[in-house]
Amino acid sequence: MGQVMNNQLKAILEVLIFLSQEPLTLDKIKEVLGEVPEEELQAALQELESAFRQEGHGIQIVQTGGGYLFTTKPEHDQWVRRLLQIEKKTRLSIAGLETLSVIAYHQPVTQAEVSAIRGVDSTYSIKSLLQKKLIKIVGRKKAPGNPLVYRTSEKFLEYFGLNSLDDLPKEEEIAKILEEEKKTIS
Amino acid sequence: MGQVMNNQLKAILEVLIFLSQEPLTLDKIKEVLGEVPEEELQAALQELESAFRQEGHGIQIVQTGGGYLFTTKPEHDQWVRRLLQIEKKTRLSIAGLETLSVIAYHQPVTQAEVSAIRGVDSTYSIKSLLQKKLIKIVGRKKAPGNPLVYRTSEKFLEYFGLNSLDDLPKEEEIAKILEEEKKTIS
Amino acid sequence: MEQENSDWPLRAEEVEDSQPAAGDGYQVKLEFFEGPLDLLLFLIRKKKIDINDIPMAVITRDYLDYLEKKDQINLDREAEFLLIASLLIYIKSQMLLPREQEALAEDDPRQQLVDRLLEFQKIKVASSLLREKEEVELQRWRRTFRPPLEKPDELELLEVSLFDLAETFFLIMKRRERENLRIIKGKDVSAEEKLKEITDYLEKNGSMDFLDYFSSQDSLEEALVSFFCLLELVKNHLVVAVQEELFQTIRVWLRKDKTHHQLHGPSHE
Repeated sequence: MGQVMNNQLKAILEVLIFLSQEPLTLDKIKEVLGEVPEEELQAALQELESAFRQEGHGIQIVQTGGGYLFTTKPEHDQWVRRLLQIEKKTRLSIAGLETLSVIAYHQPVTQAEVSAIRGVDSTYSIKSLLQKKLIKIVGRKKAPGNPLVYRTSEKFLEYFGLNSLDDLPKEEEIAKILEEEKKTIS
Repeated sequence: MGQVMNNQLKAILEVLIFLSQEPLTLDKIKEVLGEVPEEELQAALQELESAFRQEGHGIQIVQTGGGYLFTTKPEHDQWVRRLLQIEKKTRLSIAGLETLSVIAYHQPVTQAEVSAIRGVDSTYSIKSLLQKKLIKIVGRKKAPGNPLVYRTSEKFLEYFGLNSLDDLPKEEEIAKILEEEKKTIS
Repeated sequence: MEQENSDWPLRAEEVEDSQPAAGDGYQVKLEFFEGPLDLLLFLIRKKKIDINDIPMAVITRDYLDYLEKKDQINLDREAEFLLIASLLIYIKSQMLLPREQEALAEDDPRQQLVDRLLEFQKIKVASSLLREKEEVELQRWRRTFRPPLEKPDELELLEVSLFDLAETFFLIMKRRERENLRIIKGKDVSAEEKLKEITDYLEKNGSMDFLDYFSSQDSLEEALVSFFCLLELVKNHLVVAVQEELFQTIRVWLRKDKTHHQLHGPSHE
């Protein structure tokens, strides 16, 4: 077994483990690679494992659930959580997107109205959009219960690169684009 | 800057890039890490990049779409497809690619302008590129009918492995190819 | 592995090679051209013509020959080919006009066509370069999941665009409409109605900006019908259509010598 071969094998194993959502089993590896001497394979896996165990690496290969898997090392946990927190702030869930779109096109609007249009209770989504500062409370509606009234914020315009709410795509424009799709499908 | 510190920083950067689903921007890195001297950060990123570029690694860090991302190396494509049991990924259609080129080089641009340059109605291509998120609506043109204005997206950069629009093939490169074409024809 | 065919210079040339030409004509299919400019560039290259000095008579004839070879014209797809055909004829006729001032050499009626072809040629090259990059990138794989360390509710977050926002809203509204069982009827467009609409408009306003009108149509079908109504009106000498500046817009005037009656009953010889 030459060094080149060994490097090649390690590289491929790294790729396979990297892309595998489940722990990658030896059986699966053999299925993908075909004929590789067992000994060689084991040696390559071991080298790969120990390489990532070195300092200077934040990720490692672990054997778990009958296979190999890349995970982060526990000592970096705080950084992981900070990253996820930041990503969470700038992203929306599908429910969030739906709620935001209803508020954008129907503002000023109350929680009950949003829920009625979506056909789903939207209390949680509204709360989350408020936290992201994409919407704001602008007062109360003169109606039974005096519900809060919501509008999109300045940050909303910024987020979507709009100068003003007049720039929101119009129904006809979107309809035209969607219409086009229907034609090509049918 | 000690070796320990540097190893520590590299390890954390590896974790962050590894976990990020989108290319991780410098801004986000700084947001997570807080105070780190710019120079030190750049050095660590560079070391990390070149470490994975070595033979024996199947994954690498690429700068694409304005950030850092782990991907597999192209030469292992066949093994990945064996693992995931996927045929070749679909490429853009010629019309889509042409439309995308026009938008990339002429942005910000309207549908009518794209169609004029191509000499072909480009409504359908634009719709399809929007749905693939390779382009985005960025507002409206102050012109009769206030048409929507399009730009290429972050995902466009990622799709072609470009870090920014500056990485698009340059005018001179194109001129050179045309010059060579001319020679082979005549 | 497979032999990668580049899209440049022109796919059509490959087709031509693979199909033995019948007679002197080149058997290329329109489907192989992305559009009229693609075809035009193909013809120019084929004849080894200098793009900066296009012999309009030759290239116009080639182009028209080419379109005529087709058994039938698919209007949905080929309106654009006809549009460029009319442009070629227009430029050719401009060049036949006696020049009042010989000195104005830069007033070449071909100039804008040339500029447009040069720009399009650049786009074609850029496309082929992007294609190469695409090839490489498609062989790079990234993870579409996170390693198992976070709470499940942090998944399925997305980065959204303005289009997503608008599309989402109108899809919600559509869903609502369906729930309310409202029926929306599509519009059928007849050529007669369009013809009347155009001529009525012309009678009232004198002239019209055709591209504006064209793009204000509700559907592609309606727009195409209006385009062919215009061609019909021009053919029957009922209106004059002029492009004041190439690639800008087409302005349409009513011919003053035509009566109302003629307008509303275009002949079908």
